[in-house]
Amino acid sequence: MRISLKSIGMTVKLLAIVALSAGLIMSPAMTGGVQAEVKKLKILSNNPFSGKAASWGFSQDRGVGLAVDKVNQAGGIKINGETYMWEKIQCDNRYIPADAVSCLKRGVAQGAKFMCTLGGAVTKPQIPLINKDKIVTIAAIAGGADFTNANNKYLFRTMPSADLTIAIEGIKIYKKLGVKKLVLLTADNVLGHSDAKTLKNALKVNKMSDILVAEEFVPIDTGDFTPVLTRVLAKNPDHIEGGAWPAAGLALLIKQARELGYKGTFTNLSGAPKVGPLVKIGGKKNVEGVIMLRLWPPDQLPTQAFKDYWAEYRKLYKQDPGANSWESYMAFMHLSAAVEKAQSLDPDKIVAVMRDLKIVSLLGELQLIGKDNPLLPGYGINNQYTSPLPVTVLKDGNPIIYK
Amino acid sequence: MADRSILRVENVSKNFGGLVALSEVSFHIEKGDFFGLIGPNGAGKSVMVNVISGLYSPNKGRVEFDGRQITGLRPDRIIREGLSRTFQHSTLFFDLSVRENIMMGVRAMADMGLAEAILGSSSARSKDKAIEDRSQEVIDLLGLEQQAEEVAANLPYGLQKIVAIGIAIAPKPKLLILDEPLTGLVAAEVDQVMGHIASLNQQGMTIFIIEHNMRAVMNFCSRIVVLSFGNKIAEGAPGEIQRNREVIKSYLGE
Amino acid sequence: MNSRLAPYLTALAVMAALALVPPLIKFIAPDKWELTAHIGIKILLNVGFGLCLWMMLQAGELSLGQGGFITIGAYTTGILVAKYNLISVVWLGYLAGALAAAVIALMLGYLIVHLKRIFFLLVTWSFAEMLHPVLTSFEHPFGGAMGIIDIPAPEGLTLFSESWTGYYYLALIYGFAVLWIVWRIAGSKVGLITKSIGQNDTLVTFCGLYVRKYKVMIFVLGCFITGIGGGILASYLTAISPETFTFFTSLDIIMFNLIGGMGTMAGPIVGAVILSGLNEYLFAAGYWRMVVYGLIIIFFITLLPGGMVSLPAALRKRFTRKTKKQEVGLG
Amino acid sequence: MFMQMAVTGLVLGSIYMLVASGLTLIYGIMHQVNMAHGVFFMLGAMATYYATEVIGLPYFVALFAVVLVFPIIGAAFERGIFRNIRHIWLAGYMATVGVWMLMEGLGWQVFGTEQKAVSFPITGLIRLPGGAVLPANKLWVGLIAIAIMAGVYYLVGRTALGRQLRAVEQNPRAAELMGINADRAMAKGFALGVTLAALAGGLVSTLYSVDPSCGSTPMLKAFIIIILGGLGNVTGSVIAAYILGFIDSFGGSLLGYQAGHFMGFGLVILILIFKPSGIMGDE
Repeated sequence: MRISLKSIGMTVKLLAIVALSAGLIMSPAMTGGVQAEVKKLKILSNNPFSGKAASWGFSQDRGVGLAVDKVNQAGGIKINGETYMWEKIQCDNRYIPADAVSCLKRGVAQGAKFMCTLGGAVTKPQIPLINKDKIVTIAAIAGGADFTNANNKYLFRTMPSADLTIAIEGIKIYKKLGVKKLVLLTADNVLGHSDAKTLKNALKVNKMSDILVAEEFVPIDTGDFTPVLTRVLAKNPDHIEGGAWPAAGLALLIKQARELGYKGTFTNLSGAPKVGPLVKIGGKKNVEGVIMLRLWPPDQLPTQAFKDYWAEYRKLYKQDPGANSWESYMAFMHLSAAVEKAQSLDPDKIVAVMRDLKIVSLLGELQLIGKDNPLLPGYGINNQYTSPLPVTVLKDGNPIIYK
Repeated sequence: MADRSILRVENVSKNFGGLVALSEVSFHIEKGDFFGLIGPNGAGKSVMVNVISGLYSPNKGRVEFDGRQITGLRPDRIIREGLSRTFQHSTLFFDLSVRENIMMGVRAMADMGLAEAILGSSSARSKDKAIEDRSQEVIDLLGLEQQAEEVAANLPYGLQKIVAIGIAIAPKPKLLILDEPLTGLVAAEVDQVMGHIASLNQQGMTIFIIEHNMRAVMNFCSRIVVLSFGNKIAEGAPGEIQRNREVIKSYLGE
Repeated sequence: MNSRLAPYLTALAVMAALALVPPLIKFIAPDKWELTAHIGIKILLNVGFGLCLWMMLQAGELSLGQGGFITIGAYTTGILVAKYNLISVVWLGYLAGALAAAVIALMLGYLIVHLKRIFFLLVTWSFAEMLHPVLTSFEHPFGGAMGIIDIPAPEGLTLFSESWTGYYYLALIYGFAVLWIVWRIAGSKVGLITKSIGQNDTLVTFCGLYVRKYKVMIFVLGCFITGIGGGILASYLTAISPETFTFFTSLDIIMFNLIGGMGTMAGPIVGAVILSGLNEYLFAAGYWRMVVYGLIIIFFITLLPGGMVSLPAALRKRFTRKTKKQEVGLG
Repeated sequence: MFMQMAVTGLVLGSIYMLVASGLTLIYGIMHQVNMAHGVFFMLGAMATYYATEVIGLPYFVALFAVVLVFPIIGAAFERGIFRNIRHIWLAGYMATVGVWMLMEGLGWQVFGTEQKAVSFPITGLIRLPGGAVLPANKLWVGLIAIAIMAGVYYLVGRTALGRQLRAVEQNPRAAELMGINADRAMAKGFALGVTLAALAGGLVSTLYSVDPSCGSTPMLKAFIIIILGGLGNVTGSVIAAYILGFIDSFGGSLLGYQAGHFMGFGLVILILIFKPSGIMGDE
């Protein structure tokens, strides 16, 4: 084998370049982190900041951000006489499960002991790591006992699970509307599939299984639903449950169904889409009468604290807050209070305190339920936040309280 | 057939759509010949070479090489039968050195497997050595020692033509087909290239040359075939061809 | 020094230096170790992917489907070792993943190898895109939209007190194994044939070589190696889903070559180091990531088409030109 | 149901045709696969949104403004980035990817993550025989798409600009010898393609929603179409657009969404393997 002197030189140079670049890349990892006047508690915001789910991600991130600022402005929290300030670090998971795992690994690597995240699809693969590294997590997930159970001690659910929304409120609404032919048309992701499971279970328990005439799953970035609507409308449904959509998806779904002559009713029990874009994109007339959960009408906010929060959010971001912004705000306030009460950074102690701690927040008393609760089968652990759950209906482009 | 012919072209026709490029052309080349193929532009000379070397398959007719029918074979298989060709526009691996260019022609290249290349087994080393030895032989033969490590693109045009011939003769072919090897060369380079070709012929290699340069063809070839508009219009020794009225007519027009 | 051994010794030295990184960082800055390991793992795996593509690029064609082959490797491993527990040894799962990628690459490669340039790019891209609906549609065996979770770490990785170190060394071995294989091929006669095909495949045919065979061979080998990397990634991430490796994964692998430079083997390595390092930092930047990416691509395409490895030469040229101008000005 | 599927297929086909037209034109003239197509679609949609919903212009005036402004934007991109590198196919491809990433990234910064809507001025529902219905806005967008396509045919086939573009397409060097400035002709071609993309964005986005990534799905469809139709073959892409429209409509209605998606790409691979020149290509 013949190797010229030139090629040896090349190889040496090549490897030198590699070594140098590797050093450069890794150097930031090795510098910094010496200044320790104020101790930091880091919470990782592992959320989608781009892509179709970005509006959910920002909503959650901003909710936590407002809470972090609030706690810090009040002087942080004191543990054993030392002051800690919260710091939120962001990581864009693009609503992709593997990216979310990557983000969590990055967060752990950066010293985050707390996390907020959203979406069953992206949370599920993180669970083994959350349990292993004992990351106290507040997450907006709809899925039921798959997430909240005695094995997942560190995972707290900020939003009402599908067991509360679909299985209880949903069935009530269907009964009230007198639904005879129900179609589930939801996103082809984990949230959609888990909603479908919960819905079918709930229908079975209530002996209503025969009303479900079709279930369809389409990708979350679908723009034209006409083909799939043609398929389901052939079954003459009188009610469509659009489960896991952000505003634009739900709006297009409703608009195009109306365009195809659908006269029945709509519910959206788990997506909590923003009303503004929903009305804008769907058209005021089309979205009239859509029933949704977790949304508060801006003029019917129950407490002064919530009104203040709403006003502050509007001032900062020029738009109304989404449901998971105040849900995560409240959950973080609770988490922060628990850390201070535990007087320890030991995750096990913190979560133990969290389960019993009750605080008053935006919507009144906030607490955790789940254990021995007949409504939440199989949870066996108090890791589900509860607060009043509004049912709203769109009237003239505005949400008002249903019933 | 126990004749001395190495290449037999029998009734070969080739159409492109409605265009007839070759019609019923037959000729044969004998071992050791210095055979020429001439004809005006568009006569179908290059098509003929491409049919023989398997780039095109003929619509009709057959090509036999060294007693074996080769029509319909893949080009690389035909080459491995012992037939080499060069291309009209000096075609080389321009970013490779002269030595690497010539190595590419060596027959043993085809035997290298991926695994032995990675592991560098003893069989791979012996094949490597065979390839390197043969390419050195060719370089010596063509007098390219000085330029052996130079990148082909940097060579003067005449030398590029010689390197192309080097690639073609590296596998020790029985028949070497040269498609217009003299195009674009100045007089001194023509002599140099033709000198190499003639000496290859003297060493026993059968040469089949397609050329425009009449002087070179008439000087060196032992037999010549003339094509015009896809038809064979004459065949014979240079002297006969020069006197042939059909040929003169087709070249000069009427 | 024996000239044959020199490159090996250099490589070994660099490898040893990189192998010393974990204890070193754990000693100086233990709290930074996880982040360093995470970035190091990504870089080393990406070096492997980049080199595989570079090897194919030598034959003249550019695949925009490498993300698809990572997916195949990862999914095969995941399905076999996690979802159905058909294979109890994770290492064999990696091998199975690589074989699956190679078999699919063989079938696809045989069909598409006659396509050139943009057509080859588009067909490999379409292939990778087609995987997505397939994976999403079938709960069995692909796990549907949810994908596959709880993919275990390979045996032996438990020897290390924490998995970061284990994966770091695994990725280190992978990266250098790929480097070794690609380097061996590039220096061999097969490498010469590959390079020649990239320059003039007709002439290669008329050297008596069956171009299709070599192109498919390189494509299959590249995908085999990429498939192993997919398996390792599946273990490392512990969960994979149809969206895990996207068009952007494939694009990144091209960009390693683009940013580093395609001319030499150093190109994809440098590119992978820079871009995957940068990528990890840009995660935190969130939505600025796309802007930075776009600017990087445009910068390299328009101002430094030879990639990072051509930077010294480009600077030298710039510098000398300037001094010459000055001389003229002075004269 | 059959009628409805056929109508949906026709509407989708017209929309796809419009989205693909700019892409196929740019490939036809510059032999450049324009990965930034979706971004120009998005910019067109955003421009229309700002002109109508923020400034308050009537919709068609806004569209007209798009037609006036985007040739300049297209020409600027051509001059600034693509002109010097267009002879290297990979550089051209990657540069368009760069523009795509850059502009979409900036889009998220500037426009935010909230989806927006532009409403089409004509509303209502048209009932067709066979129980099928067709929203008036889709009908009009489809008709405008066909009119624009006719315009493109006229422009390329019958005008001086078209002759220049065709000459440059066939042989840029020969075109130069004939006194055509190939650079300028290509800039015009690129500007035309960008304008068509933006126009498609302004029209099609009224049916759906507007956000910084709203161009990616249409672009994916456009790519399938131009490959099926044969790269650069305008007539082929028109036919391919309707084929894909029917695949999505019938496939989506009968087999479900993912099946349609799979079939689209499957067809692309088959076409590329067995007939790379596309359904209308010769050879």
